[in-house]
Parts: sequence; C-alpha cells; structure tokens
Amino acid sequence: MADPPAAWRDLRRFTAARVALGRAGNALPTAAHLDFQAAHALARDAVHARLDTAVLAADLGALGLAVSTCRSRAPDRAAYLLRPDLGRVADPDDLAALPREGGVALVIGDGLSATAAERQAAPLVAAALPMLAAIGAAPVRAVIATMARVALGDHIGAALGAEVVIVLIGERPGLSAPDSLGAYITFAPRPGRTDAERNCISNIRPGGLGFPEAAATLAWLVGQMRARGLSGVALKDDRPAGVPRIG
Amino acid sequence: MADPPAAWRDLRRFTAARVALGRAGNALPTAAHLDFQAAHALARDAVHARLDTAVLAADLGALGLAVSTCRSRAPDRAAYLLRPDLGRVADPDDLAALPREGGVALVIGDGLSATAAERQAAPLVAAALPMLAAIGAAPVRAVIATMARVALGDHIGAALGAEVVIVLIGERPGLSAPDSLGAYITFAPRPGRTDAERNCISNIRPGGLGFPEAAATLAWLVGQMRARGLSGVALKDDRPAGVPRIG
Amino acid sequence: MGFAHTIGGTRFVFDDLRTLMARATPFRSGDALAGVAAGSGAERVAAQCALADVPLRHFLSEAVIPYEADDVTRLIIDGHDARAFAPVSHLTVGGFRDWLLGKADTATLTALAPGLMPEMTAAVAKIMRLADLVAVAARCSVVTRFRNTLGLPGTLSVRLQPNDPTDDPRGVAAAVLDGLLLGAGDAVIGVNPATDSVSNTIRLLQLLDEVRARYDIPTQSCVLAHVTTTMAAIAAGAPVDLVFQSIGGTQGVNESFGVSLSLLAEARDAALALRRGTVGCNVMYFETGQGSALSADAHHGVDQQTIEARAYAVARAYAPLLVNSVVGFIGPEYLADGKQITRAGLEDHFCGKLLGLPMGVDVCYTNHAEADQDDMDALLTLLGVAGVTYVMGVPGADDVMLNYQSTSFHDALAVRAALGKRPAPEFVAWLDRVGIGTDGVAIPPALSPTLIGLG
Amino acid sequence: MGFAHTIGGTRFVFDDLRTLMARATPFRSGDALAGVAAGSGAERVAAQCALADVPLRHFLSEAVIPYEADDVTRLIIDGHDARAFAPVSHLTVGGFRDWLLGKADTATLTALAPGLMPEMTAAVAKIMRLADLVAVAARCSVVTRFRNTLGLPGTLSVRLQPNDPTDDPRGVAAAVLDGLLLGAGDAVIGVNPATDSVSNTIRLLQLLDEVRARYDIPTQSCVLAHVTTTMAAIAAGAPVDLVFQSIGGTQGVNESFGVSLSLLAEARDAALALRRGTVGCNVMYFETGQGSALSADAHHGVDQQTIEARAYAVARAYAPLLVNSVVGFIGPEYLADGKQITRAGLEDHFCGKLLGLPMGVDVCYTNHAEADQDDMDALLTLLGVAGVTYVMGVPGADDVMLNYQSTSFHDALAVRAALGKRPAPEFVAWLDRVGIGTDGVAIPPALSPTLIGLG
Ligand code: B12
Ligand code: B12
Repeated sequence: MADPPAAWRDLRRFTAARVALGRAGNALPTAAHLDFQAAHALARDAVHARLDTAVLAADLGALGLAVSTCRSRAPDRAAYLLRPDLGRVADPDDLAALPREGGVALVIGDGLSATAAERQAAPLVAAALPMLAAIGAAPVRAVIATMARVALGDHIGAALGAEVVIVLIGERPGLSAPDSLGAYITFAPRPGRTDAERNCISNIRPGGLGFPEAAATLAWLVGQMRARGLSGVALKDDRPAGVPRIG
Repeated sequence: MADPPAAWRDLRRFTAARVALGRAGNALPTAAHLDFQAAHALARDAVHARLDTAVLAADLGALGLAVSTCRSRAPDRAAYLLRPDLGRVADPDDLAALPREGGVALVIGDGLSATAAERQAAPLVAAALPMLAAIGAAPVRAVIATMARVALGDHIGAALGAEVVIVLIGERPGLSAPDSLGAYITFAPRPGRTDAERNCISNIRPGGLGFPEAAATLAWLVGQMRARGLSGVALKDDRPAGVPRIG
Repeated sequence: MGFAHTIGGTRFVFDDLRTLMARATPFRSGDALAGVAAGSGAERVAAQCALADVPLRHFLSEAVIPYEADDVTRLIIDGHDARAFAPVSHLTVGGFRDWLLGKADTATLTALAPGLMPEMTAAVAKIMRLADLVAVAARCSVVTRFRNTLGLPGTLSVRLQPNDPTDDPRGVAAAVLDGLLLGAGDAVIGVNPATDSVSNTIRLLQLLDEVRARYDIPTQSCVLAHVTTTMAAIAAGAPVDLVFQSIGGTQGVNESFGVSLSLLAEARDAALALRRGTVGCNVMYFETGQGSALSADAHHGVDQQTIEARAYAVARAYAPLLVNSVVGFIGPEYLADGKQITRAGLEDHFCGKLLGLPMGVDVCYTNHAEADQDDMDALLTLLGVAGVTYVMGVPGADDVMLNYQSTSFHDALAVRAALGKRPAPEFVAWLDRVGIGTDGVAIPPALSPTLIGLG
Repeated sequence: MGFAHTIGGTRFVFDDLRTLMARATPFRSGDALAGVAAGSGAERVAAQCALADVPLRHFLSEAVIPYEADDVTRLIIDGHDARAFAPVSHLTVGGFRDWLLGKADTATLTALAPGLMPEMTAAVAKIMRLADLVAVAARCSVVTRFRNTLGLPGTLSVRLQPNDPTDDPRGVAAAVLDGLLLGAGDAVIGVNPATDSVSNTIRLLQLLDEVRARYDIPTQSCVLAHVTTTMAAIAAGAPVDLVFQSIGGTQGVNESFGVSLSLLAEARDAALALRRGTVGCNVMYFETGQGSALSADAHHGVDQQTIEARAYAVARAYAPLLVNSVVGFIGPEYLADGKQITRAGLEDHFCGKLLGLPMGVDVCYTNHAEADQDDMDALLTLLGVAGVTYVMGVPGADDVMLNYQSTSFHDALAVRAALGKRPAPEFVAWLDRVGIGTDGVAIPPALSPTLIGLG
C-alpha cells in the first residue's frame, strides 16, 4: 500500500540491502514480507547443501594444483551444525595421508555454505595464484575439506608442515547472499591457534568483495606474515585506501 | 517473602489445588515456583512410562477375569503421542485373536498415563464387578490395550460382539495427579462411534473420585444403556445428588 | 480452478482453495497428521504467495467445505453481509493484509466484522507475522455485557476456574476465594464439572450463585457442563447465568460434541428468558480449539486454523459474552510445542476479534506437549499487547481436575501490571470497595471465608 | 564443598558451585556441547532447588573460575562493593528472587548494582521464569549519554546498522538514510566494516561523521572494527565517537578476541581525550553473546549464561554508552532455536540491567538455526515490555554483510507503537524538526539524499 516515493526508491540503486520497502502501517508491505519469507526458505536449503568435491577438485586441478581431501570428524550435516568441536578436528586417516611438503598450504572447506566453496573458491584461487607466485608463496596443493570449520586448517596446515595456511570456507548463508566465501589466514598453523592469531577476508563473491581485490589482500597478508613471522590482530592491513570517499 | 496469613493458608484444607501460595510481587514465591517445576519434570516422565501388562494381567486374573491383550497400531510412545489415528486402530492379529463372546466388554488401556491404569484399574474393577453382576452385566474378560486411545475400544468391543464396551484408560497426567483414570462407556460399540455417543466418568483415583462411587456410576450407566438401547449425550445421569451443599 | 506459484525455480500447484489454504499455514503437527501440510518450506511460501493474490471476493464463490454438506458453511454464506464487506471487496488477501495494518482503525474494523467470512480472516492470518497479528488485533474493540462490562480499552479480564476433581463444593469455594483475593473473576467464575450429571451441575450452579451473592460480586458464573445438561438445569429452575458449550467449525465436529445450531439457539433462548443479566444480555460462553475437528474425523481436508476460524462464525451467531480458544489444551497431536501453541493462540485471537468476538485465550499446555511456563509467559505477554479480552486464572496454574497447566491468578496480575491493564470497571469498583489491593496478601473482613461456609 | 537435592526420590549431588550453576540452567545446545548441561529435567530442577538455597554471600568465597587463573575473576572480586551489597547480603539466591520481584524499586536496584557479582545475577536468572526476568528488568533504570540521552523511562532506542558487503560508502549512506526516515539511529549509527583495515575504518568513520553533521543529527557514530584498529584510527586523527569491541567473560575468550583489560582502558582513554561527546562522556560500545567462550575453548566448564554475565562485569568497568548481547548471532551450536534464543535474550538483558548496564539486544537468528521471524517478534515484544535500552535496525531485517537476520527499522517502529515507547528525547526533537512523522513515507527536504552524495 504505502509505496515510497521515487526519491526513496532510488536508494536501491546504491545497495543490495532491503531499503525503500515502503510500509503497511509499521509492518512490511505484503510483497516485501513474502519476498523475505521466500529468501529464508531458500537460505535454509543452502545450509544443508553438500559440497560437490569432484567438480571442485577438477576446477582446482585445472589450475595446476595437486588435490587432496580431508574430512572432519563430524559425521553428517546435522552433527556438523551442532558440534563445531567435531568440525575442527580432522579424520586421522585423511590427515595421515597428507604429505609433509611445507610451504603455503591451501584448504578449501564447505563450512556453512558448500555453494560458496563451489562457486567462489576456484575463481579466487585463479586470481591469487599468480600474485602468490610473484612473492614465492604459491601453494602446490589444495586440500578440499568437508564438514569443515575454520580451525580444521590448523590441523591440516600442521600435517603439511606449512609455514602459512589459507582456509577458504563457506560463510553462513545470508538471505541475499547464500554463497559468500571467507578467507582465514594463519601463520605457523598448529592445533590450538586462536582466532586472534588469524587474519580474515570476508564477503568474497560477485556482488561482494571481488576476486582481484580479495586475491591482492590475500597475497599481501601472506607476504607480511612471512616477512614479520606472525599473523592476527598484531598484523594490521595498513595499506592506503583505494576507493574514493563520497560527499 | 509475602506469605499469606493463616486464614488464607487455611484454604489449603479444602482442596488439593495450589491455593494460598503467597506472592513475590506478582509472581509465585521461589518455593512455590520450584515446587511447580519439580512436578512438571515428574509429570513429563509419567507420560512416557510404559504399562506393566504382566502385573496388571495378574491383578485382573485374580478377580476371576479371563485376560487378553491388544496393541494399537502406534509403534512407540513418540508415535503414539503425535498419531492418535494409529492409537485408535487395533493390531489386526490381536483383534482376530479375540473371541466373539458378546456381553459387556471391558478394556483397560494405558492411554496417556500407564501409571493410572496400573494403579486404579484393578481396584475399580474389583468394586464394579459385584455391582455389574447384580444387574447381570458382569464382563467375563479384560482386554489390556497398549498405546491405546479411547476409540480403540470400539474395535475391540465390535470384535468381541459386545453389547456395551467399558474402556478404562489413563487420563493425561496432571502436575498434582499423574495417575488419574477415565472410564468411557459406549453402547453397541463399532468403529466410527463419535464421542457424543459415549458417556464418561473421569478423575477416578484416591484423592479424586473414589472407587465405590465410580463403580456405582459405571454400573448405573451400563444398566441404563442396556435398558434404553443408547449411550452418549442422550443419556443423562439424572440420579439425585448425594453430596451435601455448602453454605 | 487451481492456483500456482514458482519459488526458487520450482512451480507449485494447488488444486483448490482448501488445499491452498492448508499448504500456506505455518507448520503445525495437526496439519501434518491430517496430511494437508506443505511438504517443504518452499512449498509453504509458494502457497502463501499464491494465496496473497486471491481476491477476497473469491471466498464468496469457493467454499472450503461444500454448502450442501455442512451447516456451518451454510451459516457463513447465508449470513454474509455484503454491505459491510464493501470497503474491502476489491482487495486480494495480500492487499487486505496491507489495508488492515495500514488504514484500518477501530471504527472501520467494527463495521467490517459482519462482512468478513471466517475463511478470509484465516487466509490473511496465514500471511501475517506474530507482530502483525498483534498489531491488528490490538485495534479491534469488542464490548459485551452481562453483570459487568467486558472488553473495554485498557482492560484485561480473568475467568476464575476453580475446578475440583470431585466437584467438592468446599474445594471449589476455596479456589474461588483464592482467586478473588488475587483480583481474578471478572470475566466469569466458571467451573468445569468433573461429573456431568444434572444434579451435580445444579449443585455447583447454586454454590457459585451463593458465593457471588454473599460477596456481592459484579460478575457472572457458569458451570461448563454439556449444553443439554445446562438446559435440564434451567428447566429445573437452577440459577444459570451463562450457557456454556464447546463448538467447532464443521457440522461433523459439532455432531461429535452432541450439539447442533438449533440446539444452541434453543439453549440461548432459555437463558435469555431468565433475564439474569443486569447490564446486558450476552448469555453464551463458547470454547473452541484447533484440532477438535480432526480429532472427530470431521475436517474435510481443511487445515485446523481455517476450521477454527469457522467455529467463530458459529459463535458469533449467538452474541456470546465470552469466546475462548483453549489453544494448548487438546495436546501435541495438534499443536506440538510452545512455538506452535504461541502462533495458534495469536491467530485464533486475531481471527476471533476481526470477526467481532469477545476473544479470550486459554494460554496453556499439557504434560505430553513440548512446552513449559516460559512459553506461557511469552504467549500471555503477546496476547496482553494484542488486547486479549480475558485469560484463565487457575490456582498456581495447575488445573487439578482437567490435568493441564493454564495461567495462574499471579500470571494475570503480572501481565496486568506489566502492561498497565485493569479488570472490568464494575469489578475494579468492587475490589476497591471490599478492600482487595493490588499487592496485598490479607483477607479483608468483607471476604471472610466463613461467609461462604469455609469455617 | 558440594550441594545436593532430592527430587522424586532421586538424590542429585553437585560437586561445586560451577557445576551446580551449569546443571541449573534451562536447556540450551551450547551447554550440552560443553558437556555441562543437566542430564534430565529432574536433575535440572534439583540443581535449581539446591541453587535457590545457596546464600548470596557464598559467591564471595567460591569463584566459578579461580582468582589466580583469570583476570575477569580478579576484576569481579577486587571490584566488589560490599556496602552496596549489604541490603541483600543476608539472602539466599531464592530469597533474592523473592526480594527482587517483591520489594525492590528502581532506586534500590540502582544502588544495589555495584554490590552484585555477575554470578549472583546469573544464578537468580536460572530460577526465574521469562515473566520474572521481564518484570525485574523493567524496574531497572540505566541512563547513559554521549550526544544524546539513552535509557530514559518510556524510550526504546535503535542502533542503525547500515552494513555493506564491500563497505561501499554509497551503500552505507543509502541504508543510513533509509533508517533515519524510519526513525532509527538514536542509539548509534554503527557500521560493521567488511574489511578490518585502518584506512577502510577511517574512511567509514569520516563518512558517518559527515552524514551526521550534514543532517545535524543528535546521535553518535561507530565503526565496529577491532579495538586496535580503532586506536590506530584515533592516532591518525579520525573522528571516533565510540570505541567498539567484542568482549567475553573469561580472560581466555578475551585473548582469543585479541584484547586485554588494559588494552580496553587504553582505548577508552584515547576516546575520552577526543572530547566529542556533547551531553555526556560514555564512550564505549561492547558486544557480547552466549557461546563465545566455549567457541574459543575458554569456558573452564562454566555454563554459557554465567560466562555471559561475567562479560558484563568487564563491560561495566568502562562506563559504556551501549552494551549489546548479540543473542542469536553466533549460531545453533550455542542456542539452537527460537525458544533458546528467547530465553537467553531475556536472561542477558536482565543480568546486564541488574549490573547497571545500558543493555540492548540484537534480536536475531542465522539461517542455520531453527528460528524465524515469529520468534523474533515474540522476543522483541518481550524485550520491549522489559524496557530494553535499544535494539538493532537493519534494512528489511536482512544484514547483507554479516549474513543473519536482525530486527528491521519497521520492527522497531512496530514495537514502539505497540508499547507506547519513544526514541531518545534529543532524537525525537530532531525527527520533529526535520519533519519525519511516525507514519510517513516521504523524504523531507532537510534529508535530501543529495546532501550526502546520493545524487
Ligand atoms: C482432552 C479432553 C477433551 C478434548 C478431546 C479431544 C482430544 N483429541 O483429546 C476436547 C477439548 C475436544 C474435549 C471436549 C469435550 N469434553 Co472433554 N476432556 C478432555 C480431558 C481434559 C482429557 C481426556 C483424556 O485425557 N483422555 C484420555 C485419552 C487417552 O483419550 P483420547 O482417546 O486421546 O481422547 C478422547 C477422549 O478424551 C474423548 N473425550 C474428551 N472429552 C470427552 C467428554 C465426553 C463426555 C466423552 C464421552 C468423551 C470425551 O475424546 C477424545 C477423542 O476421542 C478430560 C479431563 C480428564 N481429566 O480426563 C475432559 C473431559 C473428559 N471432557 C469433558 C467434557 C464435558 C467435554 C465436553 C462434553 C464439553 C462440552 N460441554 O462440550 C466436550 C465434548 C466431548 C465430546 N463429546 O466430544 C468432561 C467429561 C465429564 C463427564 N464425566 O462426562 C471431562 C472429564 C472434563 C470436564 N470435567 O469438563 N474434551
Ligand atoms: C560468527 C562470527 C563471529 C563469531 C565467531 C564465533 C563462532 N563460533 O562462530 C563472534 C561473534 C564471536 C565473532 C567475533 C568477532 N568477529 Co566475527 N564474524 C562472524 C561471521 C558473522 C560469520 C563467520 C562464518 O560464517 N564463518 C564460517 C564458519 C564455517 O567458520 P567457523 O569455524 O564456524 O567459525 C570461526 C570463524 O567464524 C572465526 N571468526 C569469526 N569472526 C572472526 C573474525 C576474525 C578477524 C577472525 C580471524 C576469525 C573470526 O571464529 C569462529 C571460531 O573459530 C563473520 C561475517 C561473515 N560474513 O563471514 C564475522 C567476521 C568474520 N567477524 C569479524 C570481526 C571483526 C570480529 C571481531 C574481531 C569483532 C571485534 N571487534 O571484536 C570478533 C573477534 C573475532 C576473534 N578474533 O575471535 C569480521 C572480520 C573482518 C575482517 N576482515 O577481519 C567479519 C567479517 C564481520 C565483520 N565485518 O564485522 N565473529
């Protein structure tokens, strides 16, 4: 009923957020309300989607990477959601099968959105590989981790004897973005690392942070970690801003 | 804190209801609140208790009754609670095993409180048998029904070729009475009878309706049903009152 | 005709209005039991979207249960007031939601009520959030009268429910006094008899009438026996204020309750003839509750919320003083947990109020349901904000005869205090007069237990 | 020493206070995950009964996490105000509940706050129903000030949360304007930066400050970067109103967040030195949430609600303008469904208010939890009745960067309307001045989008 005027509706040009919805009294108009409900039903499905590891392995192999897989100890999706402790620990056999090859480790985990890993991981890696190679930090292998939490990377990185571990993982699905990828990077990975000892790049997806920008930040962080021998809150991204101010 | 004065507390003499609890502001005082919580935890257990059919069969046998058993189609307690449709239909084998012996059928079901059936059924039957015998309406057999709803009696009664079916069944457990028994009596039982075609006697237990009174009403109802050829709303208990008025 | 909508690439089709309504309902166990619930979240939203596009006028031509087969359908269609319907006759269900939340004020809603079919209110409820159900209901005003005035703005009344497992008069009287001392009883003092015999009913009626008279309380009493029992009591000269009956939204469920529309009319006439009301003559008290039609196998494939709304069409034909959805009473087979009970309670209150009824809600649960006192606190508060006409008052929230937990006298005091609500005005005056304060724990002399035989 | 209680014939024993508290907590997934939850309903009630008998004084001598091992315990014990504690020092936990619900008025509660240890508030919360948590919290009053006055009786404020997945200034500005037009933003206009870099943080700080200045809004802004990033921004001369940080209730969880008590003090000093507040100088904004300590493996076997209350002891050491429990934000591993989120939200609000904090609640859920908008409506309404200081305002309830659902600007309008609440007084005056009505859908000239670069 009470549709907003054109000037208000125009705000939609600037953001994917649900602005300028109009009002039905103090409530959302029916159309906006049902739209939200539909998005919620679909996002709940995304949480339960399973990672298609074969396709992902092929995509990563095509980038010249060796590919391994590693399951966490969470037996199924329901357990995964309620037992993060299991999602943080690797299946012992899978872990034992990883070669202790050092260097920079790359882990791609389903996390809370397998869709995100399927869609965004390969393009991001494609963008990042040359930049990492330029600083002598290109990974040689990708480990596809299923039922994974961020901290699973600590175990995998340690098993690989890695200097740095990059974990690309599906962020929890939102109503508007069911496929957003997060990157968590940790220097000298080993079980017991806290989140204060990692750095994070989030919202990687078309419509969010673009692949070139994310890749550049990733390479910059890896370079700094190796140079300074640490990661986490003590390592601040203090590169000057590129995006212009408004006003 | 704010305990009620003695005159108010005295009300407890007249009822098992939670009167004269005092107040903490507008809330229940802590002691009364926790007492309620404890009763709730115990009542929830009572819902899930299973009927000890062996003990009950022995008790009923001791009263001179032949004993059969009949399961409903509800496979377990969880299904029983959410699928009353299954609790109303008899297991076909159990049903087929019942003799078509006519007369007044007696069914004892766990219903929502197996404890009630265990505790109150045998004493009630003991009190009722002589009264029923006096009007030539004594059952010769008791059918112990598990995972039973009231309407299961229609199937059992029909299979027995009974003129009247008496279903004694555990009422849902309350906080103060987890073991209250209900009696549902139906003339000419057959699948499809509605509740408007039954009569009911409820709250049978020590502290509720006593066994002699319940047995008397039961026998009176059975007698009326046989005399008038009907049961349910059209049959009113219009015997004069026995209990004195207050005032 | 059919309905359809596409969500996330899947097209969902719904054969008829009955099916569309059922699939659009938020999940509850009873609809799953009946086999009419949506199969997935996406299907449910698709049904809601399709339902939002249905013109309200369509409900006049497609009945969820055939006219020929059901006297409740006939009551609804024959009684529809086209003039009152006019202001919304051009709207779809979705547009109706917007209209209700936006423009509609109290006067508009009052005038609209006779123009609404229960299925229209059920449909719009299905596409509303809890906050929407609360906001619209809060704007409705329904005032009824017998020996006091119920439903005035700013009031929240309480049925005092002093049940006893043996109908022991002293047990009942003790619970009545307990409730009065805690400010309850303005909606009605109403006992469910454990034994549904005529003599027992008369005995309880006399008891309640005596207590009311001795304490001079401006309220009404009721014994919730079967309507036929109450009629027998009236015939025998018993002091009947209100006639009670459980009703449902189909002919079949009413038959399973042993009642018919004409029987209810007859009972009402009998009660009216007694002329016991002092400030008004609303003499009926009805209880309803989602699931009863399914329990009686009389649901015709219609979802339980829609049937519940149809029960209100039955109720409004008899100008009741009180209508009460006993929402969590029947059990988990129909409403499995606190979440389902909460939503159903607010839907029922909303639909009843829109249809012009003095809606109370029995905020309650059984021990076989997944619910607890926290759920009740939440629902009671929401209903308070929604302007519920009345709720139950049971000693310590534990009904020792019906074996379930409802709201306590304390709960009613708490919600009144939290939201600044008061009892019916005549009752407030009485509380003041006899000296019952809002935070006291004493028995004022005027309410001495000995006056009602509790020595 | 141990504790014990018998329920239904079974005697339950609890080794220490930490265990007793954990077993007494209403069920939630996080405590089950941590292995500290009660094994049955009966054990839980037994623990509640035993806990009710524990003297409040006992908390002074038995810490749930050892003094030597944890700086939060040291903060709590060293900072305990024995004089303020005196009025309740003779009470047990159960007696304290009665006292709170009965006698305690606003002035009494305000004076009591410094005398309470967080564990005392957590303990009493565990034996309270939702209605109790609401009733007591509603009597607390906590007023804070920076560029306006928050927490006055009858007010309900809103954090305007204009997040953007790329921190695009125009996206943020558009969401800010949308919120202002819907009456949101009096608590703070606060962006979570997608990228936690110093330059990006400064850029966002400048943007928010410009919008505030152009529109002349009596409110404060905040960029919710890590405290060390904000300190770097202050050092670089950026316009910082409030310093934000996530905190928890143990030294370990704070370490996992990369913070320490001294770092927080340093940050506060830096912000105070800027003297940007006009009506007051509460310069800190903290967020907390049940489960973060367990997630960081820093919970010491203590239940999550108790640790959450301990986080408030950290918060109150820095006189914050705002504290916010992000109750449903973290996910179902800690609070599985709407019921658990609802209870936790009201517990957190209650404990925070009792401890003297300006508590807001992020009424929210994620898509991996069993919750929906109905649950949010219920919790928001309950919090409104409980007098919550502020809630979130997110465009259409959908945070497109943090990927969760919170309350919308609309929700805030609805709860204010339902309960007769208003924004902070300075903000009300501003809304009037610029011409934003309560039911309008127009952009007044004073808020022209072009003024903030949205051409
Ligand atoms: C639940 C309940 C209901 C539900 C039943 C629906 C359901 N699916 O459960 C509803 C709300 C619909 C209901 C309605 C009525 N009930 Co009723 N109900 C109960 C209650 C609280 C629990 C019953 C129980 O635990 N049964 C055991 C389980 C295992 O049985 P079930 O197969 O699952 O359920 C069946 C029975 O409960 C039966 N039933 C329920 N109420 C009644 C009433 C009568 C007279 C009969 C014959 C059968 C019957 O219907 C169910 C479906 O077949 C009892 C109180 C108690 N302490 O027992 C009162 C109780 C049995 N009901 C009572 C009454 C009076 C009624 C009504 C007649 C009220 C009215 N004036 O309209 C109506 C109509 C009943 C009918 N003829 O269909 C009285 C009976 C008094 C008597 N001695 O005759 C009782 C004792 C409560 C009371 N004192 O008011 N009821
Ligand atoms: C959930 C969440 C949290 C939870 C984490 C607890 C939990 N058990 O999940 C809580 C509320 C505690 C939290 C806290 C913080 N978070 Co956070 N968080 C998120 C969120 C919403 C989702 C993360 C996710 O889906 N992970 C995927 C799943 C599969 O991973 P997981 O193993 O289950 O969970 C781990 C990660 O989520 C990790 N994590 C969560 N937040 C952060 C932040 C940083 C910097 C790091 C390194 C790790 C980390 O901790 C979890 C446990 O190990 C993201 C937003 C987004 N769109 O992703 C922000 C986000 C990652 N968090 C962010 C920030 C800034 C923080 C804080 C530093 C805020 C502060 N100022 O204190 C703190 C501290 C984090 C820390 N060092 O421990 C930023 C990171 C920005 C950046 N590029 O560096 C994000 C992008 C949101 C934002 N823009 O504000 N967070």
